[in-house]
Amino acid sequence: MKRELLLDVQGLSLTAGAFSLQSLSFQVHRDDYLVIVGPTGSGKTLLLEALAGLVAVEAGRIFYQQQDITAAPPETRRFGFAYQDSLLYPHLTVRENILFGAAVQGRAKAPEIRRRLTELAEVLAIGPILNRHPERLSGGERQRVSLARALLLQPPLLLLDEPLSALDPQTRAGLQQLLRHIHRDEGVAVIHVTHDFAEAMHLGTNMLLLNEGRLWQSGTPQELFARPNSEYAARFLRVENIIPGSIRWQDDQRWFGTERSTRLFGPLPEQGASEWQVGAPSFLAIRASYIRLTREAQTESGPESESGPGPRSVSASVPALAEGQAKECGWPATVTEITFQGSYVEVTCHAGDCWLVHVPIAHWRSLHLQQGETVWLACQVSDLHVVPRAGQETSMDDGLD
Amino acid sequence: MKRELLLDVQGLSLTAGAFSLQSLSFQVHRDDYLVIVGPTGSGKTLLLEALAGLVAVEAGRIFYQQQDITAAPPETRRFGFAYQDSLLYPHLTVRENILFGAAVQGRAKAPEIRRRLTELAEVLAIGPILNRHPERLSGGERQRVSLARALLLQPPLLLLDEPLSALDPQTRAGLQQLLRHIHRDEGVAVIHVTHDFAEAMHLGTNMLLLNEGRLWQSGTPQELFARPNSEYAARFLRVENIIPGSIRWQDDQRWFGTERSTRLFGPLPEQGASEWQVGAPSFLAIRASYIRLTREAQTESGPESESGPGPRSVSASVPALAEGQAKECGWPATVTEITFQGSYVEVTCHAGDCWLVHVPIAHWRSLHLQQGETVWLACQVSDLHVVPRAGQETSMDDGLD
Amino acid sequence: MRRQGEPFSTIVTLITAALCTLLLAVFAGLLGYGETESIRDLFQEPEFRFALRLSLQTSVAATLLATVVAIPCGYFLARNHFPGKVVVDSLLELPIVLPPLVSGVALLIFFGPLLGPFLQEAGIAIVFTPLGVIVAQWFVALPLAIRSFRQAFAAVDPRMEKVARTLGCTPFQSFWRVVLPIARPGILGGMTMTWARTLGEFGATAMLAGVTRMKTETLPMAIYLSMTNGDLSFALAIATVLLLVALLVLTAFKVFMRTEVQL
Amino acid sequence: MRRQGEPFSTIVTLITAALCTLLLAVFAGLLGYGETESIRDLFQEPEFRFALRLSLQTSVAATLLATVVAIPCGYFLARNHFPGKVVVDSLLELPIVLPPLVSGVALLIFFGPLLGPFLQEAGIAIVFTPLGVIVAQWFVALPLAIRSFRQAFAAVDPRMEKVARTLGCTPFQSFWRVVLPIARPGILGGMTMTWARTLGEFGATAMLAGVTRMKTETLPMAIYLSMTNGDLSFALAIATVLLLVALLVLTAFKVFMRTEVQL
Amino acid sequence: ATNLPPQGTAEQVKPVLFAYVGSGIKDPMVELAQMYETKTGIKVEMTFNSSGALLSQLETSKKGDLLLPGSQPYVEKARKAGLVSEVTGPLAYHVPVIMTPKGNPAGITGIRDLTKPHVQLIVPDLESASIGKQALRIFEKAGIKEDVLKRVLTYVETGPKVLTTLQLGQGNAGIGEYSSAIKAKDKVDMVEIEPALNEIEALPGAMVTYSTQPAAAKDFLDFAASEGPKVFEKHGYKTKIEKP
Ligand SMILES: Nc1ncnc2c1ncn2[C@@H]1O[C@H](COP(=O)(O)OP(=O)(O)OP(=O)(O)O)[C@@H](O)[C@H]1O
Ligand SMILES: Nc1ncnc2c1ncn2[C@@H]1O[C@H](COP(=O)(O)OP(=O)(O)OP(=O)(O)O)[C@@H](O)[C@H]1O
Ligand code: MOO
Ligand SMILES: [Mg+2]
Ligand SMILES: [Mg+2]
Repeated sequence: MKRELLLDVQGLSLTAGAFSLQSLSFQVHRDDYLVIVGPTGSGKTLLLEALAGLVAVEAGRIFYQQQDITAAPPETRRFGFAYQDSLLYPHLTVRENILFGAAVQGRAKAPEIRRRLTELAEVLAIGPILNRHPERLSGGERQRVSLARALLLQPPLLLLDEPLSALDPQTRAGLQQLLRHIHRDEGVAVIHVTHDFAEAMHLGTNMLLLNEGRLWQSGTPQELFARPNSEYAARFLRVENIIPGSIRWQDDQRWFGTERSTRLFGPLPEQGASEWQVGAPSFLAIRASYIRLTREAQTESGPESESGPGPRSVSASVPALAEGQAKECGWPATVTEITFQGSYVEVTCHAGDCWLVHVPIAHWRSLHLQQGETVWLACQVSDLHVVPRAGQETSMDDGLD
Repeated sequence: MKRELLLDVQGLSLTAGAFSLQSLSFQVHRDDYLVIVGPTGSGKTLLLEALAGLVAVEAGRIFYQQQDITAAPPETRRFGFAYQDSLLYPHLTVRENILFGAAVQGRAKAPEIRRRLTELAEVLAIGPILNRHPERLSGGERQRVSLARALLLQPPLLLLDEPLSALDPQTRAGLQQLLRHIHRDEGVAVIHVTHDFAEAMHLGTNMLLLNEGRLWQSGTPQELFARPNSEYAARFLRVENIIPGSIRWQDDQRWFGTERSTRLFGPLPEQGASEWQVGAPSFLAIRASYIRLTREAQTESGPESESGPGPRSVSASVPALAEGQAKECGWPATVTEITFQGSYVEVTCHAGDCWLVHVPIAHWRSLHLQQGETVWLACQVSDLHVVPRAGQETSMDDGLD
Repeated sequence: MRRQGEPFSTIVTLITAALCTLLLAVFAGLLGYGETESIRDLFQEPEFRFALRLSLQTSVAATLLATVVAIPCGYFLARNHFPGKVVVDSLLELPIVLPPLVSGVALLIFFGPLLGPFLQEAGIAIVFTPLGVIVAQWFVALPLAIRSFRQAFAAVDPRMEKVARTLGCTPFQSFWRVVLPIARPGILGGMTMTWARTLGEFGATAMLAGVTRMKTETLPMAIYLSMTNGDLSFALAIATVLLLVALLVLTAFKVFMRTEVQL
Repeated sequence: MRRQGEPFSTIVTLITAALCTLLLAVFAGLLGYGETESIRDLFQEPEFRFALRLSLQTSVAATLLATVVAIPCGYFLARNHFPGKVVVDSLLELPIVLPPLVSGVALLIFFGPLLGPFLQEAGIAIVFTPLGVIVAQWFVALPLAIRSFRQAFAAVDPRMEKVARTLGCTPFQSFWRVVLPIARPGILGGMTMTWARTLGEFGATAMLAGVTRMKTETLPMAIYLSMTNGDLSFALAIATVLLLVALLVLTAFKVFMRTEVQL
Repeated sequence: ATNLPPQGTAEQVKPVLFAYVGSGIKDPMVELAQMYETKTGIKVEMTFNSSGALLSQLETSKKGDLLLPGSQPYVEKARKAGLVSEVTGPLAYHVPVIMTPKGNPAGITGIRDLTKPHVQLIVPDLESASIGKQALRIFEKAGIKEDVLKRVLTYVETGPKVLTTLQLGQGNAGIGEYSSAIKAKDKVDMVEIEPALNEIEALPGAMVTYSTQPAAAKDFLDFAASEGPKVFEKHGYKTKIEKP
């Protein structure tokens, strides 16, 4: 089955006050759940509003099912739309709120609309509150009503601006499940702005990272989290280990040499290799959960800790291709801090650089680790991910650490 | 060093509209970082406002350093206070906002105040924006200014109402670090309302769970997450596995027998054993990250899967005390779903009941698991946690799942 | 938050109470001077009854017309920013400055020599007719309506409209079905003020519509004529009726329409 | 969001433009009838200059006094809910209903027979004095100020005050340092309306303060007296000055105070 | 007076006359108009206002048939401006009198008493209101202008307001019109001004030059001239004056 292209955004630009969205291009297919992340003020809301036709586009085109809708007024687009604060109409009951779109068309009493309402009320579990007024509803109820309102006329595309961010985790989890259901079972394409990366991961099939009105990176959520394309993206996406260093050349392969501890990691996977000139200052970016912590080296190559001052001292394991398994590289480190985090333990290790490792509780039990002990860290060579170091170019915004 | 008791709340009750806080009691010591969680509308904001003296208390007492401040007006309490939406004064510059409290006392120009401002500006990295007006600040900047304003007069106690919830994760992480610094290094006791459990875990030394105006549970965050005291708490705190069953008696010990699969888990740790009558309907509550998933049984007792229909068929391993290690119990299960979640893989397993297990990425690599495969689940006996089943009593609120 | 005996909140309450007392005393003085027993007789007089009916009819009509104009104007001013807005703003406030008598003259000039011939052709008579009463009241009360409505519209989150647009509303529909109902309390509050102003209007009305018995004579004019003829207590009796009618209608309207006010 | 040629937004703009045009036409008609060349001469006349000065002085004084009273009242009404509020609300709106002439009578009764003896003992003369001008203007314009301020205060998030309290403010300080500055644009806007009303006030003023030349004669009275004398074009010349002064002052005030209005 | 049949013949449209009438003479004029309507079936619509306002209305609207302001000077003014032609009358006279609160607490007996130091005088504006203008001439004639003006408590904008003000307890003397003093005789006392010093104005009627039905207007004026004095007298106006 060929994937149906629903929305095709080409070079969309617009200005609002001092801010501007700059030449954004991306596509949304019918089976996509597109998650948009980005720092405060990066233009996420503005982008959604532009897609819905609520702000005028200055340059670029938006195609919907091959039709140019760049200048179409919002009421002709019929995309579902929901803001973070649900914005229910205080003068209408919950039922009237949901039926609003149908009422505008004079179809509020049509049998198919009634059926749809009953169906939505069931799925969203809002049957009992249909006759109440919005003011006294809980946050979760409000959001569900807001979703029902947006979904009533079966929009093929749902635009959601941080719809779950004001809710407690339990309510949020329930609504996430619901959104997933709407996406999968009702066949609605969704574009969803969120600040919650777990949510992005959980729901998204695709993801955009916006920053300062520009599309910074796009791909699957997994790609973005595992392989941010820049220091900014790595920091924004909370990659815990961002180790400065540069690209080295050894044994006819590219390696990453750390700056502080002069340790080599690699050989680097071929991804993006062409961009990487030997000597280019860069960062090794790897998530804390991608690093395995054990009491002793488990790979074939033993722990050869030579953190001497020599300029090219190779300390990372250079394993021959292991039996069937992906190549790993490992290195020793000293535990400096242990923080219990509920579902995992955050272990801070020092090995010239500072490494954060997340050890799941269930595994932690068997480690019996103490501060000051030496452990063996390991990660898969294919997880080694290098991003360019851009000097002062990319600002770190609000990052305080 | 004896811990200094700062705040002693005894049976605090108050009514606002149709809602009421009912007889809350808890203590805050000088080195505490108290996190308050609870569903929307559970009275968290109201509680903070009551502590600050912003709403009148109807019954109960609040003692601050042994003094009864129940009826003291807020301006005499001098607790720092910050709302989620920072509420900076639009008519003042950032500097004037921060100096507001000092200006009220006519001390805005005092040398010690100037010093304090410089210091705060440095710590909070707001030096460059001191002369700007609030309206154009980013969310992170606004929050930092709001904190600076609350901190200027060195309050011994800081009350924060969801101060970080509107921020993107990067900004949030920066501010979390900052709050931790203020708490640890400036010796400020903090009461912090949040919806973010990771934040609660990261920052809190103590935690309260509020629901419907009542104190549902208190303890360290770790305690609450690992050992919620009720089905409601377990669901609210997102314990992934809440398996229905009842208490059984076997070999002179208490066990938990599941309802659907008639499997036995135990022997149960002695915690709260007195409450547990044999036969009492209850839940086994265990977090997904507390369960270890392996390809084969790793405990002594092999996988003895007897999920037959017999009423008392014992399938859980009944291990003799293992060598030095805590007792474990394990059971086989079939993998039905695998979801990649960024820093871990969520594996849904079926073994009569449905079990969710979180496997960290770094460990996942070596498993090469496929849907339909049979795996071995194991958890420590000390992690087995049983909560009562309350019938219809505790409502599930917004829970949709 | 408010504690008993907090000096500031006490003072604020006291000032409000004092003002209410002052108003009550002033109105009471009025009642005291009027021959209250004559109020019953008043209702026997056809001239008074006519004036009362005309006052109510024209003030309601003028209020509705002012509302119809002030709603788009208020909405425009609440949502648009443009160079020179401050001048437009002041211009729309000017009719408040003019003594009603002068407003009346201006209207008389406008609807007489200036527009009169055209109106006559169209068969519309404004000068010295009940229609003129409505026009004069409308003109004088309009600025109050515009300012009130503008404040009410400005308080409606524009995103409420945006959501309506995505639900299939044209700009007009989103205004009609969303903005207007949400701004309702403010609109109704503004309308009460507008109505109060039209009900008491005298100077402009007398000038444009004349004070013709049983034709264009409203209650304020009846009061004026009685006063001019030395019949002060009769004038005050009418004024008392005017006050009571206004108090009744205002309160009933607010209760009935459930404006922001709590009972 | 606004697209060129969207019918609704076009209509709204057109209605506003039409109203502005109407007002301009009405005022222009006024100017056309006044002897514009005589305006220059007007300023030579000491009596006119006195009236202009007195008008400005009293209207400013009355506006300030109205502001002082309306601020606590508006705040009280914005923040408190109590049984019977709807009646208090209507009571405070009543002075709008009364024709100014009647308000004047009521004030004269109140400050004359009722309160006169006490005031005299205290050495305060209100009846037939410039002070009476201020009192009358104050009374008539007060309800407008209260309603405006109340709307402005209601729009200030009460949590702004709560934060101020935790920063060491007493209730009064939090009002003075936080609520008032934040409500400033609404307060200033309400003050312009109040001032406009006091500037144009005539009926109540004439009753309470009399129309003694060079003593209690304000511009509206000068206009009225000229008109009484049958001297319409002279009256209109004064009215023109009144209009221009008002337009100038209103606009300048708004620009200077940077109220919500954009230039 | 024309002898129009009491009931209009066939469906003949009755003319309706429009008159500007000084608000001070409302009552007699209403009666007069009713008499005329009974007699001829012609309705006379009247608008009441202060005389100056009436002139302004007439001048700007350029409509109507009749002008019956409070006193002679307004008619003069209107004639000069070409607003009225035909003038008839007087229907009655506008006679200034001294009004005092009941019991005459200041003990006023004549115009010269107004200079006494304890007098608090209420007068209509001396330049605008017609009674005020008359009063000024009286003071000048009596040679007490300076002294009397020192006793003025306040000026008011129209004649009738003097009465209102006195009734509200302000002042102990005022200059008002004879008929209003008569009408309010249970509220104020009246002291007549010495005929030798008094300044009396006639109350005329006039026809508006813009009138579209001059014949009917003229007819009413004639009727008013003949019947008016009787009606006015009934309402307390002086219709005959003793020449000094
Ligand atoms: N109508 C407007 N006029 C002026 N500036 C605007 C307007 N709309 C948006 N902006 C500015 O555009 C920028 C982007 O705003 P937007 O609301 O899209 O950010 P966002 O990514 O949604 O942020 P958040 O995560 O805080 O919701 C902000 O700096 C905002 O101030
Ligand atoms: N002044 C008031 N009058 C009436 N009801 C009130 C008042 N203040 C709070 N409430 C009610 O009290 C309940 C608790 O409110 P509160 O704001 O403390 O909840 P919360 O736990 O902070 O919720 P959230 O997570 O949404 O911030 C709510 O149902 C709210 O509607
Ligand atoms: O008719 Mo007048 O001008 O009131 O004396
Ligand atoms: Mg946004
Ligand atoms: Mg809250």
